[in-house]
Amino acid sequence: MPKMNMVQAINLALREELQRDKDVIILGEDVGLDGGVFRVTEGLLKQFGPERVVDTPLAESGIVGAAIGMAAYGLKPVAEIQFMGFIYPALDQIFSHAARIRSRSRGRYTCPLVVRTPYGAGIKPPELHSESAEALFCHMPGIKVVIPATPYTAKGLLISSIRDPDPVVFLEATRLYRLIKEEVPEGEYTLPLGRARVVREGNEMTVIAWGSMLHRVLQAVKAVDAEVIDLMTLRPFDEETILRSVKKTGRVVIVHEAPKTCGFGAEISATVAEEAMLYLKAPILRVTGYDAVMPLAKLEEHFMPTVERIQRAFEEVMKY
Amino acid sequence: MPKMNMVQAINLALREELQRDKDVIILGEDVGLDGGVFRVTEGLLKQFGPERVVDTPLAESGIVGAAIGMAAYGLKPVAEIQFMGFIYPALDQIFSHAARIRSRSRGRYTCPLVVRTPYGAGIKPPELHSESAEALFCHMPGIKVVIPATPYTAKGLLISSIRDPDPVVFLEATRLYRLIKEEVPEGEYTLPLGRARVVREGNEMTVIAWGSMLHRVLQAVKAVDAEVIDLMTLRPFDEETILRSVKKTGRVVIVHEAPKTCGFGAEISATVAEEAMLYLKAPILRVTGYDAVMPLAKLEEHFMPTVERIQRAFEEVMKY
Amino acid sequence: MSERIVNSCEVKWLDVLDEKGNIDESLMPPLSAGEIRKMYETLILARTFDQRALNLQREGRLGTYASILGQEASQVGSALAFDKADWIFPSFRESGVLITLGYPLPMIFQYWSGDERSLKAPADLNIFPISIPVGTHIPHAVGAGFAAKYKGDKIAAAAYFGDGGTSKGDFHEGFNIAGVFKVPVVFICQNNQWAISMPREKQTASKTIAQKAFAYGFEGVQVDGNDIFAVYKVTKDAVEKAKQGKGPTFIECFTYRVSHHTTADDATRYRQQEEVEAWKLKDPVLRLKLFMHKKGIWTEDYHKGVEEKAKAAIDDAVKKAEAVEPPDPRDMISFTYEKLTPRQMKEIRDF
Amino acid sequence: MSERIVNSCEVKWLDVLDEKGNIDESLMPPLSAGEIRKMYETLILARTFDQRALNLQREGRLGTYASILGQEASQVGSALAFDKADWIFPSFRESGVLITLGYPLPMIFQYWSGDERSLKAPADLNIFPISIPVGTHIPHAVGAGFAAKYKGDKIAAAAYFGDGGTSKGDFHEGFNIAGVFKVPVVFICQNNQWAISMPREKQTASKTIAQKAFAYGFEGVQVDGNDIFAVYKVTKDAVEKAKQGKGPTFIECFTYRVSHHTTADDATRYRQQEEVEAWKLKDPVLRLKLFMHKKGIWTEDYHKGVEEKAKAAIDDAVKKAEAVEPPDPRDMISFTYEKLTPRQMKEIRDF
Ligand SMILES: Cc1ncc(C[n+]2csc(CCOP(=O)(O)OP(=O)(O)O)c2C)c(N)n1
Ligand SMILES: Cc1ncc(C[n+]2csc(CCOP(=O)(O)OP(=O)(O)O)c2C)c(N)n1
Ligand SMILES: [Mg+2]
Ligand SMILES: [Mg+2]
Repeated sequence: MPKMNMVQAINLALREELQRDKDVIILGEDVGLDGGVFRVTEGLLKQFGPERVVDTPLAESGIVGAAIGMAAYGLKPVAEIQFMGFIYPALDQIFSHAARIRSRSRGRYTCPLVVRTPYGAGIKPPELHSESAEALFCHMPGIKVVIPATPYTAKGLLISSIRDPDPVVFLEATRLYRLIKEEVPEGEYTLPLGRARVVREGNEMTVIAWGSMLHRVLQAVKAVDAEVIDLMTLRPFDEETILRSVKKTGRVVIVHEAPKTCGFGAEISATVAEEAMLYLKAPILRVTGYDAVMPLAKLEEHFMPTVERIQRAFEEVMKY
Repeated sequence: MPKMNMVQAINLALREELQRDKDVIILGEDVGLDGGVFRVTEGLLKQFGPERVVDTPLAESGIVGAAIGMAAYGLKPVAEIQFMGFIYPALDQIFSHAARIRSRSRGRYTCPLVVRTPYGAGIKPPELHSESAEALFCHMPGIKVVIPATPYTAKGLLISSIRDPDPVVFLEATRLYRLIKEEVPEGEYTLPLGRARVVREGNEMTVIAWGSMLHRVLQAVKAVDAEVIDLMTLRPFDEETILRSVKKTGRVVIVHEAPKTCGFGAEISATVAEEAMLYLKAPILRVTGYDAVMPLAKLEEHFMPTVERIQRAFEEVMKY
Repeated sequence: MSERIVNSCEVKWLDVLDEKGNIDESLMPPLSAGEIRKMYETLILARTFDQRALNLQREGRLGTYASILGQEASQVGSALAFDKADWIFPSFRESGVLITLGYPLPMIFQYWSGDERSLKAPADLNIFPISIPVGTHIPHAVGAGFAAKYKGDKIAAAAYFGDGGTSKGDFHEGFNIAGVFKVPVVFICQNNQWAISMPREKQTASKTIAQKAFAYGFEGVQVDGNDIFAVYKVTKDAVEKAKQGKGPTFIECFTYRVSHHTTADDATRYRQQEEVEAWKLKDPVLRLKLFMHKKGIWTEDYHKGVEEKAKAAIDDAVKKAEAVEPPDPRDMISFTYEKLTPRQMKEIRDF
Repeated sequence: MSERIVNSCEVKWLDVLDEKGNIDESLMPPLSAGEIRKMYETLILARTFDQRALNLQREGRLGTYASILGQEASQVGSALAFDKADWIFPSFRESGVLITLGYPLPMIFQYWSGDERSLKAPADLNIFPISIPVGTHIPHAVGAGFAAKYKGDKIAAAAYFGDGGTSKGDFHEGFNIAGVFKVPVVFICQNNQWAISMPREKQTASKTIAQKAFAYGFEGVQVDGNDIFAVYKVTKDAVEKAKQGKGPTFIECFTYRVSHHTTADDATRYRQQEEVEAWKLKDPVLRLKLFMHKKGIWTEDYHKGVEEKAKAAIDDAVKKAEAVEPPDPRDMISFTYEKLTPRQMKEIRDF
């Protein structure tokens, strides 16, 4: 089986879905001839032509808005937003329309749309190229949110997202694009949305992460008996897997890159505090980015949770 | 002292600030001649003229974007967005710019901007006129979020918001606009941002709410020994007051109108689970809107937490 | 080295039928007497609907309602230019469009009483649910047109919006994308001179709204929106053009909102009654009536019959709308996704 | 009843200086020899900066950098038309503008090495921090211009952006608001024919970008962006006009991005080298040089001196930039609000 990095795995998923289903089309800035600024869509224009791999004007709201119309008409558009910081102008289309077309039309129209965008820090880019704003989408009914942490899961989750009848925001950690290689099968396989993955079994604490932070967590847990959960889908999220683990371990540490306040860690913590309070041995800790604007290159590394900060949280919960 | 409803109290705050400070200006759709669709800005055009009470074209991103430029230049703009559902097109300006001008320019430029908008259900309007999306703003560093629940606090908080050197999203519950009257002093008084208000003292549980839900909570608590906190400022929120109360009561119920997942209740719950776990006697419960799109008139009442649902939560926490 | 003109544009105005009911034969679209009667009957139906909606609202039997009074010719005339296969993206002030396209009348009442089920268009109509956020549906029409072109379907997409809608960023992004990809779409602006309290001259400094199309490399035309023949003609041409693969057209229907913005509004706060009175003289229904009278296809009897039929249809629609069972509260949750989420499965048990 | 033209617009093009260094005397703005030398020297400084930035990036001493090669006349020529009191809102590809306005050179290097402190403009310059999200700073310039007018300050605001930026909704909303309120603002589009891999013709279907101003009721002019005299002239006129209360102007500088989009980009993937070569012949610096040579104010010696001075200034700037102490990690938290929040007070203890 070929070893692939995440860029290759996502590219393969797109390629296979384009091939399988004529209703799948790709659109976005520089996705065609340029193959996307991260080369995720490399070669797709050549293989599928400009009708299916569409370079658009520089207009994020227009891109998502047009994709909503395409999806309602019967296509399965996969829109790329070049960096997550540039999805903000499309929030109105995502919140006011993509999320609501099904309920507004009582199922007459749907929005089988995927919005792919690179997120998170790690490549020392200019401002607004390192956002980790997943929680915003998790608050909005009608939207699904998927964040893969590995090439293998990226492919399976992206295929599921494309086939999903509802709008999915699919976030790809820039930091991971070329960081890890693993075996990724060619040909169809899917991973169900809404299910988490227990990456490592353990008994003394449950550590929950997604995307690039999963890898920091895996570095950090080496010396502790921790169960590690890769959440993969944030909305709807896999409460069952989390609660099962928490009931076993009694301790919870949640790690994310986004600022702490109202990050998705809050939702996980609140869910545990609501559903498994009696099993808890220790405070639920969140290790997160700071309540601050993501800085530029020189301070970038200081913003993200470090292995040390994560380990300090482990020590803290083990005090109980 | 005159008795006023919230519309009058807010109008008075605007009037007094316009009078006190020539740098304060008001802008938005229909805020001038029409006095705003809720008449909150009634009479201000006549008193202060079209240079200071500015009817704008129908362009929310442009309104907020221009207001950011005005604020940087030295004015203190108070922008009105007609309904919270129409703030989504301005999220990019709020998140990418208003929130960051200070940190981006290392303090050279600031953004003393208030964005006022009516929020929440209760007046059976068309779609997107009943949003309660406060949590989105609470996740964004650089923004402050204020939600008054009474005419008196509305006036004091709005004056503080206008004078605050950072951008404030000021949310006014449409349901409350004309619901309650109370004594509101003419002349200057301010309430500090970031401080909650204990509305009712109690010992057996802490109930936290804001805006229109506070009044449902006050109806619901009649038969229980509950401490009720009106949060007033959601970002930055008053952890101290909450934790002090929780440490006393050991039980927490949070009530909000927004959908549950990733609502601001999650942040409060997570903060308590992090900081006061050992004091807790019961699961932390959230009584919230459903994870669904806010419905139109015929189903509106079904969406919001009812007194019965809130009381059920009280019974539930009292089981422990 | 030079100072020279590198491009220029002209904005065309069209009217066919004047206020006295005279037409310019050379501009008149080919229409049979039957078709003209259909126009008249649809105008009357639309106006009857509108009056009834206003009455029902006053009686507390309907929620907030946005009147189309004065705009009937813009709406009916343009809507008649579309086929059932075309995709229509309306805003909230398009009852006349919906009626013309055959949207079930009871459902239109149901909508204004706050019932989402009314937005589920019948299977044979490609009508998108009404967009409440102004102008934001423009890119949807562009996307649908794009998709139709991609699939080889010979249809047109259309977006309806107001003069206020032209100030929105999505107007710009949608128009620009439509121009670049020569999408088969017709943009129809109901310039009714007001956006709530904002008069047209303060909404934008451009002399016409139609000229905004020049920015996107396609044609914009201003048409007398109270002249049903002119509106029909330019829309028909635009629809044909779209179907021939010649790209988008922007139509500005120059008309007037005779009533308040909605039943929640009081227009006397911000505009002069003289202005309203002047526009009432340009009434689109009267104008067609005068024309038909001259042609001998309008009589008092004919008119009475039309009105009675309209009234009966509206009576029936109101009865049906009011007989509809209230919606199931579970509906508000169960249409969020194709399948309920685990959390929603718990939530729905509240009902 | 009629079909008639109700409005029209013409888009003007201006160039003064041709590729051989000849000028049209009748169009030439009044400039002393000293001012012309200043232009040349600033162009050379900007180009020297650009080359050095590209080199430093290659050596790993700078982060991603966006070259201005080919656009120097557009940037320097326009920036020279402003006073210190004017408010400038740049995008990321405006090093030439910043240099012309006197932004400290070390800070520009510091910016591209990823240090926010460089965006704190010196107190005597009203330069807003660079906007990374394309086009979204246009409304800021409009707001600042609005505020200046409100306060009675006789200044102009200016926004710089690219051809790609004209597709954004904020371009539209900002332009429209500027037109309605006759804001003293100058909009300067650096149409360098590319937005990363998107060629100008696919960015929008309008023949010129300048014509987009027509949609907002004010003037748009297309100018040869490689002709520093023409750029200076139209900008100067626009600035005067703004200060006289006559409202906004839109200037399209027709130029070319000779280099890659940024150092992270490889333009050979999407464009033909011939196109680049053809544009190199239109080099803005060469053109001014030929003119000055003809006028007898350019000699090899003079040029050498200019280059050396530029090199020395850049050497010094690099040295200073690289000597700057690394930022304090606490900075990333402490500038979020005027005062730290209680939560931030805890967070900042991590450092
Ligand atoms: C994005 C957005 N902002 C504000 C509103 C509130 N609002 C509803 S209708 C309206 C005016 C619309 O004017 P126009 O586009 O001319 O349409 P008309 O009402 O005249 O048909 C406004 C401001 C809205 N619905 N959507
Ligand atoms: C809103 C937004 N979308 C996407 C990007 C990514 N991006 C950076 S520059 C660029 C192209 C800009 O083209 P243009 O406006 O012509 O300016 P130029 O780079 O040619 O100077 C893109 C797409 C961005 N910075 N902002
Ligand atoms: Mg209107
Ligand atoms: Mg460009």
